[in-house]
Amino acid sequence: MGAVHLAHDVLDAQLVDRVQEKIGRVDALLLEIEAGRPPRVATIVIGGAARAERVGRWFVAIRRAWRAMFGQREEHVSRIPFDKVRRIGDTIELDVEERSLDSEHLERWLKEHVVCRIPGAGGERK
Amino acid sequence: MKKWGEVALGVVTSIGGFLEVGSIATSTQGGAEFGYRLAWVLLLGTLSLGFLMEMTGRLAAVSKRTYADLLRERFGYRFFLLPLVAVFAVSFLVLASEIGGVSIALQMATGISFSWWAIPVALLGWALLWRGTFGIVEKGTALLGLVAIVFAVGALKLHPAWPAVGRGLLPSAPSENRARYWYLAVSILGASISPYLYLFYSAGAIEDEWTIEHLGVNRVTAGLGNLFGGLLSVAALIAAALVLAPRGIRVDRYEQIAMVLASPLGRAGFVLFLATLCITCFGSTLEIVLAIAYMLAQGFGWAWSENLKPGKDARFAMSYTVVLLLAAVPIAIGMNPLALTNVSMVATAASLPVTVIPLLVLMNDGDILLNHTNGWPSNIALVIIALLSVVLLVAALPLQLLGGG
Amino acid sequence: MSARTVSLEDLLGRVVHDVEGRRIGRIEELEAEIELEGDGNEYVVTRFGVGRWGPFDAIASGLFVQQLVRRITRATSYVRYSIPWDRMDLTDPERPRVTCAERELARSGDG
Amino acid sequence: MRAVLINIARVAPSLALALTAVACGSPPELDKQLETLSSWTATMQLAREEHGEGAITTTYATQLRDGALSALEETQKTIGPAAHSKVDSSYAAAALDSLRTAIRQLNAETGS
Repeated sequence: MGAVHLAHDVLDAQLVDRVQEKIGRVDALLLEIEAGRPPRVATIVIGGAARAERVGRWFVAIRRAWRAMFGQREEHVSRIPFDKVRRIGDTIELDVEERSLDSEHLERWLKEHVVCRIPGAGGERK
Repeated sequence: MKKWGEVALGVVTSIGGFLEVGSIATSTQGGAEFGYRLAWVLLLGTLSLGFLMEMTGRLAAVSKRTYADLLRERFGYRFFLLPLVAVFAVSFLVLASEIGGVSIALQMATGISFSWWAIPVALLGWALLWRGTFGIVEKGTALLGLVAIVFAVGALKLHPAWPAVGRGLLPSAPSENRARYWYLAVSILGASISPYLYLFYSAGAIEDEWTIEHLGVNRVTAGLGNLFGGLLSVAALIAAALVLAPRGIRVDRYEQIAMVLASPLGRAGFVLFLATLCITCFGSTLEIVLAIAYMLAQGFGWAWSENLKPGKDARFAMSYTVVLLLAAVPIAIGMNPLALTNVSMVATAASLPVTVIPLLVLMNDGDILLNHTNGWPSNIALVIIALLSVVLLVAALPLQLLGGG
Repeated sequence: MSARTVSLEDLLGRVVHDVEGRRIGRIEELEAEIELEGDGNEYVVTRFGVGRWGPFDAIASGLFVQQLVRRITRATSYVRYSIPWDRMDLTDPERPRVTCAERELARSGDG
Repeated sequence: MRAVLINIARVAPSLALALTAVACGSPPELDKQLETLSSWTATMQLAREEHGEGAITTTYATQLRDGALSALEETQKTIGPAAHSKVDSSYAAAALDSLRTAIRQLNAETGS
């Protein structure tokens, strides 16, 4: 297996779970640096908090104020160890399940509380 | 054989999808105020859109990723926010204008004020998206949209002086009313080159599961389809130039536009004009709101497809639901649809750099396009469009202030 | 020294200096490979791609501008180094340094 | 570079001033108002023709008339101050008059 280009091929790449369901993008990639050892690719982070940090401090501050206004406390962020990566290609496949991810909280909440209460929302394909 | 069916369908799709509230309004305003003189701007807009659609379609067919996917993947989240916010804002305005177009058509037919129609129209559109598939949205609205050919019939029946039309296809500027002229030129370009068109087109290539084998279909669709669509806007301009301009009628309200076809074609022309306005704007409503939801879903990596049940892609389905209902509000509270359309078109023109310039990088990236990267003709065209987009950005606000009235 | 965690985004675009204090470019890419000694599923960074665009460097800090400028200036002033991990000192991730002089570094194609 | 910036700084305020003047400035000039009036007058005449030929519905013709009425009303309010001379005023009065006539004729045609 050749070298993986982290900025080009991994950061912002589409993530899919075991059954190829889309589960967000690589919002941040954490490296572990230790003297005398090569930096280790440690964690994939998915979630709004990670994205906000990439935009800038001002954006983090606005986001915090916004969330405080609406009383949102919990950060729904998923941190996935990099050794869960099964395949790196057009998408990155992770050895996880969509329903176990905290970052998919909104998707589940909308499904349960909104979408499934409207007729015609269920089933696989139309 | 199957492929030629696809080609034909693709061409029909672009024709039906080309004419919508923006091009109908701006073409007839241009024809009423400046005769054939702005025809060259329609030609320029059509050509530019053709190139952009061919490129984003090729990008999707080869890489199996949409343009929005690649905007995020190649340029990072920080940069991605710029096209996201810009496209979201202008597409929302255009979406509201399209809902306005459908509503005003219904008002002309029934006499019931347009503001009453906005919410029902949005709900009907939403129900179609909720229950329908991509094929229904794409092909259904396109086939019905062919009614727009009535503009060509109307223009021919008025017997335009073709040499004069030909001269209009060459750039020229009038000696007076320059600010208004250039303002309309910018609006026409905004109406022809809408980001939602190529974002929708590239997502559609993925929905229809295009592969490298579809590159021929893509080229013909983007080329011929836009050419025919562009001709229909030229026909609208010609009809306005022959019916409204000689009488000194300016288009101050949408209601005045129907006379453009009623004059040469009688009652049939009047009815078909209402049908065209209603159907094409409704089709565009669906396409724009899908384009917005696609861009959000692809940018953030959510599950998305118009072919999935909403329960399978809840965030995607809720995005188009919320956006569609919100976009009905300005019309429902009685905002003037024509004024809204004009502002949206200028805003669209100003937003172009953030979606056009990144293509310069993507279309030359061999990692993405393998050996289907841009050749020099496409690159020259793209550089010209990029420069044009920057000019539009700079000129939009001053022209809105000077020529908008 | 214990391990520290750094976000990839924080490293990208950082200006790199050489041992003599000369600015040699900005970090634009990190190459990772599966670590051979581990249990087989551990990726480690093996090389750093550092690029410089001459006069355009100052404005080319964003990823987008980097790519655009790289295309335009490829023929003229673009220089790229591929630096092995053990020559890159990340003690202070905000001020990465290479542990040798610029002239000792191998230039690479623009990958 | 600095010289350019200074020049921009010099020009910017006057440019901004000019733009605001145009944007929110004084009531629209007389020429423009006369144009609007004649545009609506012609609209009424064309609508009458088309209605006579059965090309357009009465419902629609009524909407066009309402458009003309609101344009008339708006112009009546603002055209006075825009007319600076006696000649101007007589032009304005004539234009308003012909629009009123055209509206009346359309009303007669549609029977409302």
